[in-house]
Amino acid sequence: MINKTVKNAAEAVADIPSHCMLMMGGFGLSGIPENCIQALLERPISGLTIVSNNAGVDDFGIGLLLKKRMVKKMISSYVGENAEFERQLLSGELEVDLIPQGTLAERVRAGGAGIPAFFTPAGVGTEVATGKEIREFDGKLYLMERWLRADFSIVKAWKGDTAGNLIFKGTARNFNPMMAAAGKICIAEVEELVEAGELDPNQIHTPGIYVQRIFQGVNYEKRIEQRTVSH
Amino acid sequence: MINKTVKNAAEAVADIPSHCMLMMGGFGLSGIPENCIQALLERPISGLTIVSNNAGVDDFGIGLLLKKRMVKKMISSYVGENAEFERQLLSGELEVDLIPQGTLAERVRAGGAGIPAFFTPAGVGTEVATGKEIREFDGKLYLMERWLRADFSIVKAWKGDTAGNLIFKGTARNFNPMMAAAGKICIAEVEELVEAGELDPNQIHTPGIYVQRIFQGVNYEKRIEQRTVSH
Amino acid sequence: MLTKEQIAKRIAKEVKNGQYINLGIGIPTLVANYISKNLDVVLQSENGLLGIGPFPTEDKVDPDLINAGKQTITMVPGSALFNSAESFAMIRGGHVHLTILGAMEVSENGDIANWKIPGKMVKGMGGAMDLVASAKNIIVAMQHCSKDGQSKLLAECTLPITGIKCVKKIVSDLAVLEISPNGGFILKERAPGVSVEEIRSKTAGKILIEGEIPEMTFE
Amino acid sequence: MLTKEQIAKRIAKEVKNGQYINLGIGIPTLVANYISKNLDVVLQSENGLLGIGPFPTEDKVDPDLINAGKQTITMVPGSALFNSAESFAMIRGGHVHLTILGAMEVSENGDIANWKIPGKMVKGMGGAMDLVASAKNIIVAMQHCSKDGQSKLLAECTLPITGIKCVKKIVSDLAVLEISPNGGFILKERAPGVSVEEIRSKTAGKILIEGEIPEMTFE
Repeated sequence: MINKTVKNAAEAVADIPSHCMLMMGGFGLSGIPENCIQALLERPISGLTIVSNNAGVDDFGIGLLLKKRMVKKMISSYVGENAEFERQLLSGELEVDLIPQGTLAERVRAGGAGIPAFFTPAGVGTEVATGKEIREFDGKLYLMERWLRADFSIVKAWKGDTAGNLIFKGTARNFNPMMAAAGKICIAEVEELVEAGELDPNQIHTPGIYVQRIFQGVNYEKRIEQRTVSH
Repeated sequence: MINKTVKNAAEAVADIPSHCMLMMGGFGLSGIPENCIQALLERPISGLTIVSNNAGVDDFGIGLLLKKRMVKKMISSYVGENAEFERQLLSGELEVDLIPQGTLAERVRAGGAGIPAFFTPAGVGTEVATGKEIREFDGKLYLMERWLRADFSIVKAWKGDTAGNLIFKGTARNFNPMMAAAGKICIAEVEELVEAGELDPNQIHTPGIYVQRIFQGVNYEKRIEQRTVSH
Repeated sequence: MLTKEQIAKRIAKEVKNGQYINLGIGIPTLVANYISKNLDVVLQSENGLLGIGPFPTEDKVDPDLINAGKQTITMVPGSALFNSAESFAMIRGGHVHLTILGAMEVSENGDIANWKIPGKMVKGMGGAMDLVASAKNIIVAMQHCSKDGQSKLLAECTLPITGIKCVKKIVSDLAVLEISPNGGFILKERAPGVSVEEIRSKTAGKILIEGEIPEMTFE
Repeated sequence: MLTKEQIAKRIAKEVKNGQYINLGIGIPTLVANYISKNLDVVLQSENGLLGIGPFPTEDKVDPDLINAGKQTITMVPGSALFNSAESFAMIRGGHVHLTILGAMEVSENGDIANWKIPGKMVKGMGGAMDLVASAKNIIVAMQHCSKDGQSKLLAECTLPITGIKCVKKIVSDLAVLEISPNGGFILKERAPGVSVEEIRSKTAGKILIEGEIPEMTFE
């Protein structure tokens, strides 16, 4: 089986250039590629366009890339919880393209699946529809939306094998599987990397064909945004 | 958790009427709903439109429904291996709509996912494109294809729980998950039915929201079309 | 006038056995606390979970298990996990029976505005546009008037729209109202102690009042 | 003239390390037997498997594990299973590097016909139209001529098309040919003992012959 292993995050992101399009898995701070974000901070690059459902918080996740002014544009569905983001946006340093969450998920899925366009009802009658083709099917109105693809996608999984097969945990799965497929080069960081053959083929969420580089991450903080407990 | 259990195949298919649209999971004879096919044979219905990748063989699978003249139309990608099918088709008793396999899978997926139409390159320049919208995206030509949805879908899984969650085995998964989601009523027969909570939530292939009825099947034959062995 | 908890409690009465339900952030989240224990329903979290359980005890907190509001949660027996595309396939495909969400404005034809205030920082629509465009039954939990006393039930929304002709029912601090298929807010119930006149005066859009309007009851 | 096994053996030389490959039914399936053991490649079965292993021994036969030709198969360490929509997402999305399939006719601009003969029973295109419309690199395994001696390498296909301008290379029993981007079959190699003249005479479409044409070699 093809071996996709690289040594670490630094090696995995070593060739990501300035001004490229980058997808990053995660919902809030759950399931984000912490190791690769740290490694990107060490690279002398800027002008990135990042596709990610959220934009992290001020001092964690994508917020760290924003603080270093590495990001030119965010393509997201929800970008609250980030003061630096707001400052850069209001000052015009940062562009943002806001997309309904389900449309974002489906556009990324379409990118990986070779579907250049599809129709969705989300956003009909709203400013999201501006400039888009509107079409009626079976008496209901839909917008045409285009696929999203990226030069690189960076995902975080729970377990992975050397062939690039991935298994996610809990709601940390979120956008990761679609982004894995929509990146020309997909980098996967995993909490536990095993030999090909150790994962049950029936339980794999992302088949290795979508993953070009994989490594076992270290020191996961897994920060919680809203620790809510019952007593 | 909502309990979707019904007693058996007879109860599950008791209200399937004549002239309805029916989806059936399976690829070849692998992963087909054997129990429900048997139960349908006992029902006094006809004029069915069946969406299934294949049409079974003469004396097994959907071939049995064909033999009883219960089927008006097949929507499939490949219908070889069936002499009775051929006879009915040539005599005009049976209609067939042949669809590229990937387009079929995606149209069914779109049906379940509320995507009324999408673009695919499969079939451009062929008779499959007849009457369809052709459109260029990024320099390549694509056909617009519509979703497929059904009144009932019948799927076969390996394990299931009373909440309707399903896990498939091997390549018997095939079209089953998409069809589960694309049927207004989805009937799932499973080899092993367990209580809600006994399946790992992280390993479920079809979430229970798509399944309206579930039962544990009996006496699976699992016939093999091409037994091929190495020595 | 109803408290937020009472709005949630009244909405909980709308829930039917066997439903799959998506609850928005804010008052809608509170609805979960008041759904009858006699009903089997499943709560969907759009970030990839069917079967939201209660918040975890301190020792069960798992950063890999959060809801759409990024709060730590638990699962219930029979839960299923999935990715974001599958989650919105469920929503868009009409598999979720009931969506309960907050609103800044609702119009008399069922338009809803709840994602953007011009001039203020735009945080994004998250999953709201997908939900309102796709759900079979949308119930809105909201305050009848803004803090400065302006009605939020209007002839037309003034804020940017989240979705058109989608709201079926509104539970405000003053009343329960349904959207008429022909346009207009049909007054169905009054909050305890609130008069029809007060509701009428605080509803800027067309209000339809027929016969005696009963007071809400809470079991 | 090459046997079917030799055609498969010659095609196996086209396989590169690290490729994901879809093999059609017939001669293409035989290619798996000749891929160098030094190469790490993964075979895709479009009914939902990456990592096709050898046929099972009698005691390992599993009706829930078949290939696209409905033959019983095995998996290899690192295999992954998935549904049919995901399988064709891989194909359509360009993730499969190489597709090898049979053909009834190929035209000089790379059109392929391999699914339907008018007047004969139509069995369906299966996954062939998706594969030819999406694959980055398509190699065709075929006989150069029909049983009654008609060339199957034509100016234009006469049979119903499976896909347009998609074939990159042909390995027939007589020759290896590439499709020129400007149209035409570029003769690259001759089967052992077959003359350029014979190939030219049996190729109905435009054939491009430049310089000395080497005989095929098999390691």
